[in-house]
Amino acid sequence: MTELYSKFLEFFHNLLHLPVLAAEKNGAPVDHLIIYIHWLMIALFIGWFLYFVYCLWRFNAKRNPKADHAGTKSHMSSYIEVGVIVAELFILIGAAIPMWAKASDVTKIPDADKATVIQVVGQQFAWNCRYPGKDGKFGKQSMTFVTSDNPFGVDPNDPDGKDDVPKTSFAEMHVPVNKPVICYVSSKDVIHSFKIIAMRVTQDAIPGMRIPCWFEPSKTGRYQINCAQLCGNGHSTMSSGFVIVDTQEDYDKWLAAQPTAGGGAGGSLE
Amino acid sequence: MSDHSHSTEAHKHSPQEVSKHVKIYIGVFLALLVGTVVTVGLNAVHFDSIKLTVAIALFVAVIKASLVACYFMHLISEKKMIYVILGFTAFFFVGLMFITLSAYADLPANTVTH
Amino acid sequence: MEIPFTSKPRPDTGIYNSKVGIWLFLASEVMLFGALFSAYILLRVGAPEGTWVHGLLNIPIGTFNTAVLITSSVTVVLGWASLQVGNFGRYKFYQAITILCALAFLGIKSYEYREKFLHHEVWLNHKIKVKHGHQEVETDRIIGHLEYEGHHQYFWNTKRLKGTPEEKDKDGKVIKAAVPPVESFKMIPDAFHYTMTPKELAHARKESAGVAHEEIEIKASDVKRLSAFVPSHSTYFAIYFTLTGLHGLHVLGGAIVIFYIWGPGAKMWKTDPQRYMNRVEVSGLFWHFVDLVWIFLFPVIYLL
Amino acid sequence: MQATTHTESHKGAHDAHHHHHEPGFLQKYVFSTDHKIIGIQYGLTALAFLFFGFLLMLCMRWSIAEGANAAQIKDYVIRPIPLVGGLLEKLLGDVAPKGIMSADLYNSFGAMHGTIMVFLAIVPLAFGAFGNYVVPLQIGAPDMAFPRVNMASYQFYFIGGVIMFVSFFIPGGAAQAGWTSYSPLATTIPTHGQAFWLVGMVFLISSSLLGAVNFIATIIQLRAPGMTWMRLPFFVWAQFVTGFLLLLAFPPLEAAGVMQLMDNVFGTSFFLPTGLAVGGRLADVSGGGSPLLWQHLFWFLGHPEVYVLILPGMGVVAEIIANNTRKSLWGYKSLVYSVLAIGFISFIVWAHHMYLTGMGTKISAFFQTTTMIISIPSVIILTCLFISLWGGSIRFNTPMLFALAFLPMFGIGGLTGLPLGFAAADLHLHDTYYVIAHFHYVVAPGTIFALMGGIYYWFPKMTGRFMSEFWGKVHFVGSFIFMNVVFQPMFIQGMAGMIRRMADGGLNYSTFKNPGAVGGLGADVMNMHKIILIGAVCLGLCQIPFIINLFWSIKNGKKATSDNPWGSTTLEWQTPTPPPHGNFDKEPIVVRGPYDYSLPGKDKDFTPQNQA
Ligand code: HEA
Ligand code: HEA
Ligand code: CUA
Ligand SMILES: [Cu+2]
Repeated sequence: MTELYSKFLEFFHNLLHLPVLAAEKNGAPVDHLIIYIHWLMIALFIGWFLYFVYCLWRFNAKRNPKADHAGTKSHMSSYIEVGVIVAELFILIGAAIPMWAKASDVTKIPDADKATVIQVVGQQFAWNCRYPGKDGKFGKQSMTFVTSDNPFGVDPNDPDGKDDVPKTSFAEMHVPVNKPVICYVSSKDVIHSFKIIAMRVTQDAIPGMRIPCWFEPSKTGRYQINCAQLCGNGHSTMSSGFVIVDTQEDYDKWLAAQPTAGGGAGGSLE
Repeated sequence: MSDHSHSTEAHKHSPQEVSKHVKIYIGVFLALLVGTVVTVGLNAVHFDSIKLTVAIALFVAVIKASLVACYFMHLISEKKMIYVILGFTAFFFVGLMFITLSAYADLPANTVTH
Repeated sequence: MEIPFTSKPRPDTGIYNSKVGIWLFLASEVMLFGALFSAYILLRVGAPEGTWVHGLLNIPIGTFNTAVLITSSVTVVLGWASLQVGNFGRYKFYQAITILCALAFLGIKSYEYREKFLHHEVWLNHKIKVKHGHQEVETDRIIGHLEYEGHHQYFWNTKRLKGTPEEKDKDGKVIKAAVPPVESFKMIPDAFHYTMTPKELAHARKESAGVAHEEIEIKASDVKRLSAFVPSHSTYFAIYFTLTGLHGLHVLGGAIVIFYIWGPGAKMWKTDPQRYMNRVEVSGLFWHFVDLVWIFLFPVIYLL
Repeated sequence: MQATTHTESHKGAHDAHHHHHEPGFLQKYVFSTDHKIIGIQYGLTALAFLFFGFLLMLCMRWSIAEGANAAQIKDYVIRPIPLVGGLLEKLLGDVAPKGIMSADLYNSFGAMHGTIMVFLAIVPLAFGAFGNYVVPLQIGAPDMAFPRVNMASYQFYFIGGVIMFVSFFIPGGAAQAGWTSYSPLATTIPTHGQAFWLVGMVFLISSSLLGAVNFIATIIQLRAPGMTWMRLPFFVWAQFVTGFLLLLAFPPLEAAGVMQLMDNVFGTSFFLPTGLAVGGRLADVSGGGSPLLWQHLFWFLGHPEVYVLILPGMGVVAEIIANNTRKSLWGYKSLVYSVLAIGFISFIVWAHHMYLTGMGTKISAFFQTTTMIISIPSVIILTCLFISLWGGSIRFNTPMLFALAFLPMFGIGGLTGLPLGFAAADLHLHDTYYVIAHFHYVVAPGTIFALMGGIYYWFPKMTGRFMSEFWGKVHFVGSFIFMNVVFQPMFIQGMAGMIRRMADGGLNYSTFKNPGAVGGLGADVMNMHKIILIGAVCLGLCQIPFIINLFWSIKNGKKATSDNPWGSTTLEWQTPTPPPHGNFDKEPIVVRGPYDYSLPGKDKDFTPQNQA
């Protein structure tokens, strides 16, 4: 039964052209929500469409030369219509409630200490990111420190910042598999939108704000990062970064090899 | 045209009525001046709580505004249609102010501004 | 067919056309100023430390201006009441006061604007000593008048210090003369700063009353930012000028309409007195609304 | 027919009354205060802008399709736009080098396509043109309540349009920040297009505000005797609510526009936060502003605005359906209450455009709820229209075909609004072509079809002649097919992750370019660009019969045999054709509801509102 159901889901996944999903935990609820709503939409559409076509056929002027002033008078049919409206209301509102349960799943940020925390900063027209380094703490920061070579607005005097691993205008951003990734997204110039289609994650990057979003990659690989908000004439070229999902070991190795803000190589969180 | 017009005579008030109104206008005028002085005076006091200061200042302003609206603009004895229009407006005005502000107050957990 | 209810009210609604029109228009005005007020609140709540200006406006003048506007409001309604009893002469008199008040309001407002444009704030790269009241404090931000080559200056900003090169058109003719860069200028500092708490500020103001200010020579190379009290100075002045400017435009517009009805348009009193009274009433409603906006503006931007 | 005879005599009377000041051409057609002339002015200007907006879009679709093409040609070569490429280079200069569309030009065209379509084409056509022409007639009024304000409102619109149009030709071109003009982008782009956009918008907003005041006052005050609220044709109700939406939603955008203008011209920081580093330099601004404030104020207008785009269309469709099913509308009261409910709720759903800007769970729950709630009155309206078909005697003339097609098209557009209304689903769909497809289904095959139907329907009233039925049907069938060819694939593209406002059609993250990466656009998705381009070109071609038909029929169309050729019940058909200045010779007295078709016991199958 459940297997049949998941086949069914998969069928709709393909029918709707939903892209590959590489983050089961946070992405599946999104996909399912989209699929459920489309069931509702398809059902409503087909129901009404059949009725519509029937009307056009049954009540065209040739077949029915004399119209009935009030239309459906028989109580039966108006009951049916009222029933349909009530059902529609019910589905719209009733379906909404369980769907929210899922929606809040998607937005509830997991614990930071069980996750990989990264800062992401958009700029025209590239992405920057920053890892907290060995101590697991980011250096203090404030928008007032933002300059062209300090996209994160890091306080230059804060010792916590020395072991941070910044990657400016990155081509690749590495994360470990099967562990939540929390991205604090912001921007230093205009509004961008940090989107990884395969992870079903999107968050607008708004200057002056640092907003968390999360995903949990469930497959290693190389995934496209996009900018989904118009940000100027290079908007379309800003879909040029990638998330590389590594195994934990590969990730640790990679991080250890990265230069830190204070000079020297980085290191894993542990 | 005939149909609507005969029922309404000129829209004038009697002199007694008007002189009564004039008294009210003068009264409101004085009240507004007093209100202004009160607002300025309160400001000199410097309450410790900024919230209290704001609340009092706005309270006085609301009273003054209602006086103007009710008496100078005759809202106190206006026709229903005007109330309906203003009712809509009030609804949307409150929506605009209240929802926008609450949107700012409710950000995702751990969001940092500035 | 002619358009009905231009002067007499429609029986079932009880109002004439232009009254519905003006109330609808005022409804949209409510939303316009409502949006600006909510912008004000958000900017104020979101202002970073030390950027929200307060206590710099001239309260006595603002209070006086408020009284002027309130007076104009009562004369409008008194003028209308005079028409109701057929006293055209008294109406003319009251509306004349209204128009004068409107002009006075605008005049005073312009004077206040000018005062602001003459005032400057300078953000310095390092701290210097200034007198606040009797106290000497160290600060890197001073407000006050700016003097250069013996004159008070308007509208100066950081760019002005750097000067601008000559501008030539295609044929090499000079279209804009070069402005030489500034090496140093004088500030006559105020004995207070808007970053103080209201209490401190009032105190410093009181203490410094009558005390002569010493001029401070400031090198352009020490300046991080310089700005007159113009909209770009801070979000406070941005919203201050936007709100009062827009309100001022309403005052101007209202005054023009009232003047038109009072002067050139007064012929209608002879031909269609009912419609004339309607016009006076409708323009009055607009005028009261302008007054009403000011009633909120005044405490919000002058006092809070 | 009785109406005709009494017309003749009254035409005479009218002329006699007016002969002492026969107005000149300028007075009669350019500076007219007659609502019918103003309506036609609005209509022609708006249609011209509709066409212009479409041409912009054709250029953009070429640029997008080239994205798909370039990968198959070697070295990603982009070819110039055929036919107009050279012209663009001549007219606009650097932004169209060698007739190739630069990203700057793409963004300009995109922003202006949205702006023109919404503010200069559909609103003026639906509200300005149809509202002006039809509403006073339908309520039995001699004109609008404030005819000179009405003229001013058209003139403001015209000036706004000219400013928008001129902005294409200034150095750097027109606004580039999308029709939504999000700050800080709108402020940091160094060209002056945005300032023109804002000034143009101030004029357009003022025009709409004047129009809205006028419409509402007219409907409240100038209804003929006996025309009670519940006897108003549904079209009038729709316009009434539309008027309120414009009246109360536009001012906040006007305020926001003024603030953004201050940001752009006077260097303020209303929408600019502290610490902005643009183009590698710290911006020289005070900071302290809020980019989200712009979005709130924009969408506070933006959402009611979309109902401004659809409600008049629904009104037109209701009129046409009642007339061509020859029966009363089912559930007139539910229709009225639904349209009022839409009006109310549309003011409290705006932030569903902003789910991804960082919104707490409480606020997003609020907006999700209101968004779901607002779809209910839309469902009720559609349901009523559907049930109205039952028991009818349906005539398939051109207006009716457009009106009928509106129903499933709006259905598709509306239903696809539902997944967007859920924050979690919107996470994936936001700013993709799914959104583009959603709203184009409501505004293009939706509203445009409704308005096309309206043009065919009221044409005989305006001119006394019909438009050609045959060419009308050709226009309909072609438009119907190609609208779907254009917009249906966009759902799939969007679902597959195609992001909007991409000058290269997403080439940069297609699997053509990055074969190894997951989440890029596949060849199937990219190749749909070409189908859409062909569809869009054909869609344009299908409009040619319409344009010719429209102008040709004014003089040469089949003559309408009476003042009421469709056999309609509403008042606009109970006047002479075309209606004289002042509309009615004798004030109509309304004695019945708007849709008394096929009343039992009557010999005709329609009973006009002013007949016992
Ligand atoms: C006329 C215009 C119009 C209309 C009517 C609507 C109607 C709706 N819209 Fe849409 N919308 C837009 C125009 C419109 N929208 C535009 C222009 C944008 C994008 C702006 C931009 O970003 O640039 C947008 C974007 C937009 C978003 C933001 C998406 C995003 O950016 O991520 C959302 C989210 O909630 C949304 C939701 C809705 C909903 C729930 C409705 C509901 O009101 C719909 C209710 C209708 C129904 C539910 C249909 C009922 C029909 C049936 C039941 C019958 C079935 C029919 C047949 C079988 C024949 N819309
Ligand atoms: C009312 C609104 C409206 C309408 C009607 C349309 C109509 C169309 N739109 Fe538009 N569109 C928008 C509003 C609208 N659009 C908005 C708001 C955006 C977002 C902009 C942004 O990103 O900021 C957008 C964006 C947009 C995009 C996405 C661009 C991008 O993201 O990069 C695309 C892509 O294909 C598109 C296509 C089309 C097409 C093919 C039509 C067709 O349906 C057009 C059909 C019209 C015709 C075929 C012309 C008919 C002409 C006549 C009948 C002429 C008669 C003339 C005389 C008699 C003089 N539109
Ligand atoms: Cu960054 Cu689009
Ligand atoms: Cu919306």
